[in-house]
Amino acid sequence: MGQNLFIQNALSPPILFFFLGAIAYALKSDFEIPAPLPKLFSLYLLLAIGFKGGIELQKSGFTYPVLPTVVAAILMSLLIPLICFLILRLKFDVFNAAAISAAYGSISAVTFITAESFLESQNIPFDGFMVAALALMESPAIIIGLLLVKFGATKNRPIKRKMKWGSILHESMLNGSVYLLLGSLLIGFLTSAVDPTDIKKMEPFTGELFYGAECFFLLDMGIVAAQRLARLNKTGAFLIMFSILMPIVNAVLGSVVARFLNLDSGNALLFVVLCASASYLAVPTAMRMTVPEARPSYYISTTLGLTFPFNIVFGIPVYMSLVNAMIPQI
Amino acid sequence: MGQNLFIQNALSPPILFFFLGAIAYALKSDFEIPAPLPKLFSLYLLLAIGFKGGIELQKSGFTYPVLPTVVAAILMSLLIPLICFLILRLKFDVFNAAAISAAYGSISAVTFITAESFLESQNIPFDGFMVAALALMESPAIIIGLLLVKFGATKNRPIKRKMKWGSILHESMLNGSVYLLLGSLLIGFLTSAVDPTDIKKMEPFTGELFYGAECFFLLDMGIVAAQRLARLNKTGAFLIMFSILMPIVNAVLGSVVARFLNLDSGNALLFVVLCASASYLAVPTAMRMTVPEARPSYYISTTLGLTFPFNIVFGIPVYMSLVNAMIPQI
Amino acid sequence: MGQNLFIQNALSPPILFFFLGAIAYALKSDFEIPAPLPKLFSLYLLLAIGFKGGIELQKSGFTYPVLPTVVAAILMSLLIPLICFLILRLKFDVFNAAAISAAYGSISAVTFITAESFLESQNIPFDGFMVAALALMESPAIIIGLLLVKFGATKNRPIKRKMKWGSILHESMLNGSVYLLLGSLLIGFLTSAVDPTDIKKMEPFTGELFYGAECFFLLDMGIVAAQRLARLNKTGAFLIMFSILMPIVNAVLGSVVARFLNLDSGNALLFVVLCASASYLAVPTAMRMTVPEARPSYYISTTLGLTFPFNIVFGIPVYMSLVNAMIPQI
Amino acid sequence: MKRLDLIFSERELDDVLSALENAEVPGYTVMKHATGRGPERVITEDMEFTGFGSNAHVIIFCEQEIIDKIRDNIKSVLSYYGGVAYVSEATPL
Amino acid sequence: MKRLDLIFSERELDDVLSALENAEVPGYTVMKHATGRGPERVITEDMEFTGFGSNAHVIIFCEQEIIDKIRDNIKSVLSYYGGVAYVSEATPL
Amino acid sequence: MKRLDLIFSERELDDVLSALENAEVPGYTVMKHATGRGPERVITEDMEFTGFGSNAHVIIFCEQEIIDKIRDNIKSVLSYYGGVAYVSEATPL
Ligand SMILES: Nc1ncnc2c1ncn2[C@@H]1O[C@H](COP(=O)(O)O)[C@@H](O)[C@H]1O
Ligand SMILES: Nc1ncnc2c1ncn2[C@@H]1O[C@H](COP(=O)(O)O)[C@@H](O)[C@H]1O
Ligand SMILES: Nc1ncnc2c1ncn2[C@@H]1O[C@H](COP(=O)(O)O)[C@@H](O)[C@H]1O
Ligand code: NA
Ligand code: NA
Ligand code: NA
Repeated sequence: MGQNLFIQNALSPPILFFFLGAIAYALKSDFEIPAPLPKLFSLYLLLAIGFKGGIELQKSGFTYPVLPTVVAAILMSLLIPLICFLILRLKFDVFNAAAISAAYGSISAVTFITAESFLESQNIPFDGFMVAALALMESPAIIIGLLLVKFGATKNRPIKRKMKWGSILHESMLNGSVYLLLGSLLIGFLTSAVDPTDIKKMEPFTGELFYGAECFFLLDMGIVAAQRLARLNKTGAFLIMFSILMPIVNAVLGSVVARFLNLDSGNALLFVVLCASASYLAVPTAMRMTVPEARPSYYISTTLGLTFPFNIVFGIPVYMSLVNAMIPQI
Repeated sequence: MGQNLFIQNALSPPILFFFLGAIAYALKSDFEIPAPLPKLFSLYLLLAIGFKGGIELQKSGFTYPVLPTVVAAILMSLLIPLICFLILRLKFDVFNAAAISAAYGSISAVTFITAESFLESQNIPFDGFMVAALALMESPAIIIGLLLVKFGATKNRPIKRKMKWGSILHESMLNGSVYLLLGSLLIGFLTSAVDPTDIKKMEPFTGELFYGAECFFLLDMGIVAAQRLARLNKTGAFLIMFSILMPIVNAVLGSVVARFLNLDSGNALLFVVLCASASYLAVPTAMRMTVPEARPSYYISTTLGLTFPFNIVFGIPVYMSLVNAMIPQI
Repeated sequence: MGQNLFIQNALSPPILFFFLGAIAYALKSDFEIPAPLPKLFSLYLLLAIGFKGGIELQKSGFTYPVLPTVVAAILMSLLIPLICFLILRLKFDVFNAAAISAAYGSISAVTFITAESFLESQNIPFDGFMVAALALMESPAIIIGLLLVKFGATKNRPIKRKMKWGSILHESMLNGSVYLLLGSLLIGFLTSAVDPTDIKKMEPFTGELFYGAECFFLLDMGIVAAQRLARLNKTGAFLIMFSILMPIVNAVLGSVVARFLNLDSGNALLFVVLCASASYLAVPTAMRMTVPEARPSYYISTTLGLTFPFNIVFGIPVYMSLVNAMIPQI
Repeated sequence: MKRLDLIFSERELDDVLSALENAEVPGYTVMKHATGRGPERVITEDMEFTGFGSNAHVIIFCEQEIIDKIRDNIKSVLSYYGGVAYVSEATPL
Repeated sequence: MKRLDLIFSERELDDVLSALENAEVPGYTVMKHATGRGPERVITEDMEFTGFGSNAHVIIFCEQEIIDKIRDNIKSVLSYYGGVAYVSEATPL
Repeated sequence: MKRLDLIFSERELDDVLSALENAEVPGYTVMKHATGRGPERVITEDMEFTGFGSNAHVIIFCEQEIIDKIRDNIKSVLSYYGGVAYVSEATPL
C-alpha cells in the first residue's frame, strides 16, 4: 500500500508540475518564471490557507483536539530545534547550528498544502484548525534559534551584534509571511462570525482557484529546488544526510505525539508533516537579519534543495503509511 | 443604526485586509507586495468594473435615471473642483490649489468598488450604469484643474509651459486608467449586445474572482495609505483638515443632488461616494505632466493617505446613514 | 456569411480587447501593462491549453484522426519553411531567409486559442488533440530553420559559429514555451488517466479563468503588435506583402490537407490556423541564439506586427469560410 | 570616451531617447523602476501602480562631441521636469 | 563632483537611506532587484520570493565634503551585513 | 581600483558570469531587465514576454590585473552576440 500511495502522490498534478520545473533546470531549458511572479503565488497561497483556516477555526471553535493540538505543535517547534542543535553542533559553530535548527523547527507552508491536497485526493478528512498550528509554529522556532545564539555565543560576539528582546520578537512575529498567514487567519475567523455571505464571495478566489495556483507555484518551486540541489554538494555530506534523516526523525516524533493526542489520520498526517518540514521563508529571512554570521547557503540549500522535495515526493506517502500504522483505523 | 453599519463595514473582508496592510506598515513588518503586482490588481479591477458596467448599461439602456445621473455626475466633477479651489487658494498658490482641486473633483475607483461590496452585503440593490458615471468623472475634473492653471496663472508662467488644448484633452481622456475603464465599459456594452454566451465565459474572471482580488488589492492599499499617512504631517494642518472635511461637504452636496434625481438608496450611496472620493490614479498622473509646479506630495498624500482610508472606513457607513435620512425609504 | 463571421469575430471580447490595446498605442495613451505581467498570462495560457489538451488526448486516445493529423501537422511545419525559404531567398540572405521561414513554419499559440474561442462562440465542436499538433509544430520548424542555415551557409560562416546537433536539438526541444506546453500536455494526459477528481480541481484555474485571461493577454498583445507594426515600415514592402500573403497561401495548403485527412470543420479550422500562423515566442528565441546573423526585427516585426493581427482579425473568419467551402457539411 | 548618466522620470523617457537619437548616439542602455530623491521630490516604488511612474536611469557611452551635441536638448528636458545628468571618463575594455 | 556607488542587501536600504539623509546628500537614486556575488555570499533572483531580499544599488552624485561626512556611517552598515562602496569622478553635464 | 561595466543580452549571462569566475573577480553585481539600443539592435521591454530576453548590466569593481585577465574571454562573448564593455576609475569609499 505504501508503494501505491507513493505512485498516487507522484502522479498528482502538484508533484508532476514540481518535477516539470526541476527537470527544466536539469535539462538547462530556458524556461523560467521571472520575479516577482512567484511572490504573487506565495502571497496568494498564504492568504488563502490563512483565510480558510480562520473560517474552519470559527466553525470548530476551540473544542477538544484544537487547543491541545496547537499547544503540542508549538511545543514541537521548540523541542525540534533543540534536538537539531545538539546534532548540528557536532560539525558546525553556534551560529550555523542555531540557524539551521530554527529552520527545521519551523514549517513549510507549501509542504503542508501539498499534504492537504494529498489527503483530499485520498478522500481522508482533516480539520481546518491545523492551519492555526501551522501559523503558530514559525515564531517559536525563530525565537529558540535566536536564544541559542544569544546564550551559546555570548562571549565572542562583538557588542554591536548583541541582540535585544525587542528585535527578537519583532523578527519572529512580524516576518512578512508569518504576518500574512496570521492576519488572514484572523480575518477569516472574524468575518465568518459576522457575515457568511462575504465568505461565499471569497470562495472563488481563496477556494476554487487554490489547486491550480498551487500547481503553478510548485512548478516554480521545482526550478528553485533544483538550483539549490545543484549547489548542495558544497555543503558537505553531513548536512546532506541531516536534511534527509532529520525530517524522518521529526516525523516519527510527530506521529508519536499525534497518536498521544488521539488525532484521526488526516490531522495526524498534517501534524507529522508540520514536524518533518523545514522553513525556507520566514526563518531564513529572520536568521539573515539577526544572525548574519551564519551562512545562508547552509539553511536555504538544505531546506529548499533537499528537505522540501524529499518531503513532498517521498515524505508524504511514507508519513501516511507511518500514520496508518500508528493510528488505529476505525 | 449608523454605528451598526460602521461595524458591519469595518468587519468586512475588504476593510479588514486594508487594516492588515496598514498595520503591517505601522508595526514595521517586512511584509510587502512588490511592484508590479499591485498594478496587476489595479488593472484587473478597472477592466472588470468597466466590463460589468458596460453589460449593465446595455441591459438598462438609456432609460430614465441613467442620462440625468451621468450628466449630474459630470457636473459635480466640474463644480466640486471650483469649490475646492476657492477654499485652497486661502493657503496655496494657483498650481497647488488647482492640482488638489482636480483630485477632489475626480473619483477613486477603489472607494466606489468598496461601496458596491458594502451595498451587496447589505442586500441593497444598485445599478451598473453608475460605473458609467464613475468613468466619466475623471476627465472633466482634470480639464477644470488645467483650466484653473491656464487662466489663473497666465502671467507668471514661462512660455514653454503654456498649455495647449491638445495636450489638455490628451492628458484628460487618454490617461491609462481612464482609458482602460472606458474601453472595458464599451467592450462590455458592445459584446453583451452581440453575444451573451461570451459574457458568460467572462464571468468567472470578471465576476467571481472580483471580491477576492479586491481584498488582495486593498491589502496593498493599506500599506500604501499608511506610508502616505506617515508623511502627511509635513503637509500641514490646513490640508489635513481639508482632506477629511471636504469629502463630507462633497457628500452632502452629492446627497442633495441624489435626492433631487430621485435615485433609490443604492444608487444614491454610489453617487455620494463618487462626489466624496478623490482621485489618486488618473489625476495625479495628469497633474504631474501638465502642472509640474505643483507638489505631488500635496495631492497624493491627502487623497491616498487620508481621504481614501477615511472614506472606506468611516465614510461609506456615514454616507449610507445620510442617504437613508435624505431618501424616503419605500 | 463570410462577412457575418467577420463581424461576429471582430465583436468578440478577445478581439475587442486586442483593439483596445492597439488603439492605446496608436493614440499615445500612457496605458501599459508592465513587465513581467504579460509573461504571467503567457505562461498561464500555455500551461492551461497544454493541460486541457492532455486531458482530451487521454479521452480520445490515439484513435483515427489523431495520429494522421498530428503527423500531417509536423509535416506541414517542415514543408512550409521550405516554401518560405525559396520565396524569401529572392530578397534576403541565407540567415534572414532561414530565420523568417522557421517562424512561419511554426505556430502562434495565441492565434490558436483565439480560433478555439471563435469556434466555441459559433458552437462548432473541435477536438483537444489539436493541442498536441500545436505543441509538436514548433520544434521541427526550428530544426528546419537551423538546417537551412547549416547547409545553406557552410562556406562563409566563421568556425566558432558552426552549429552542433546537440545545440540544435536543445534549442528546438527545450525552449521555454515549447517545454511548458509539452510538459503540461503530458501532465494532463497522465493525471487524467490516474485521478479524474484532480482534474476537476484544476478546472476553475485552467478552465473557467481561461477566457478572461485570454482577453487580458490580448489587450497586451494589442499594444505590442501596434508597436511592432509602427516599426514595420523599415523592413520593406516585400516583407510586408510576405507576411500577409504567406499566411493565406499556407492556409490554402492547410485546408487541402485538412480535407484530405477528412477532418470535420472545427478541427479543420484549427489545422488551417496552425499552418497560417507564425511563431513569435519559441522560434525568435531559438533563432536569436543560433543564428545571430539574422535581424530579429525581420522575424519579430512581421510575425507579431502583421501576421498575428491579420490572422486573428481577418484570417480566422476567412479561413472558416474557406473550410466551409472545402469541407462538405453534414 | 565618456560615460553619461541620466536619471529622470520614466514618463520623459521618449523625449530623452529621441533627443539622444537626434544627436546620433552610438547606443544607450535604459534601466527603469529606479526610485530616488532629488532636491524637491521623492519618487517611491508605490507610486508605480498609480501610473505616476518611477525614474529611469539611462547610460550612454560615447565621444565628447556627442556629449556636446546632446547637452542643450537634454538640459531643457531635465529642467522642465527635474532629473540629473553627469559625465565621467570611460575607456573601452 | 563625485559619484558614490553603494551595493548592499535591500533589507538594509532604510538604514542606508537615513544615513544619507543625515549627511544631507542633495539626492540619491535607488535600483532594487540587483543580484550578485561578493567574497562570501551569492545573492540570486530566486531568493526574492523567500523574502530574503536581493541587492539594492544606490547612486549618489555629491561633493567631496558629503562623501567625507557619509563615510563612517555607511561603512558601519556595510561592515555588519556586507556590501561595497566605491567613489569615482563625475562632472555635471 | 577599476570599475568594469558590461551590458549585453541576459541570455549570455551565464557565459559571462563563468568567464568572471574563471578570472577570479572578487565579486560582481547584476542588474537585469535593462533595455537599450546598440549600433544594430534595439532591445525593448515588450520582448521580455517572448522569452527573447532583455539586457543585463553587470558591474565589477576589481584591480587592473583582473581586468587584463578577463579581457579576452569577455570580448569573445560580446563579439558573438553583441554588447559593450567599459572600464573607469573607482576608489573604495
Ligand atoms: N544628487 C543626486 N544623486 C543621485 N540621484 C539624484 C540626485 N539628485 C536627483 N537624483 C535623481 O533624479 C531624480 C529626479 O530628481 P529631481 O530633479 O529632484 O526631481 C530623483 O528622483 C533621483 O532619482
Ligand atoms: N567586487 C565587486 N564588484 C561589484 N559588486 C560587488 C563586488 N563585491 C560585492 N559586490 C556586491 O555587493 C553585494 C554584497 O556583497 P558581500 O559584502 O560579499 O555580501 C554582492 O551581492 C554584490 O552584488
Ligand atoms: N554606446 C552605448 N552606450 C550604452 N549602452 C550601449 C551602447 N551600445 C550598446 N549598448 C547596450 O548594449 C546592448 C547590446 O548592444 P549591441 O552590441 O548593439 O547588440 C544594447 O542593447 C545596449 O543596451
Ligand atoms: Na518542522
Ligand atoms: Na470626487
Ligand atoms: Na505556421
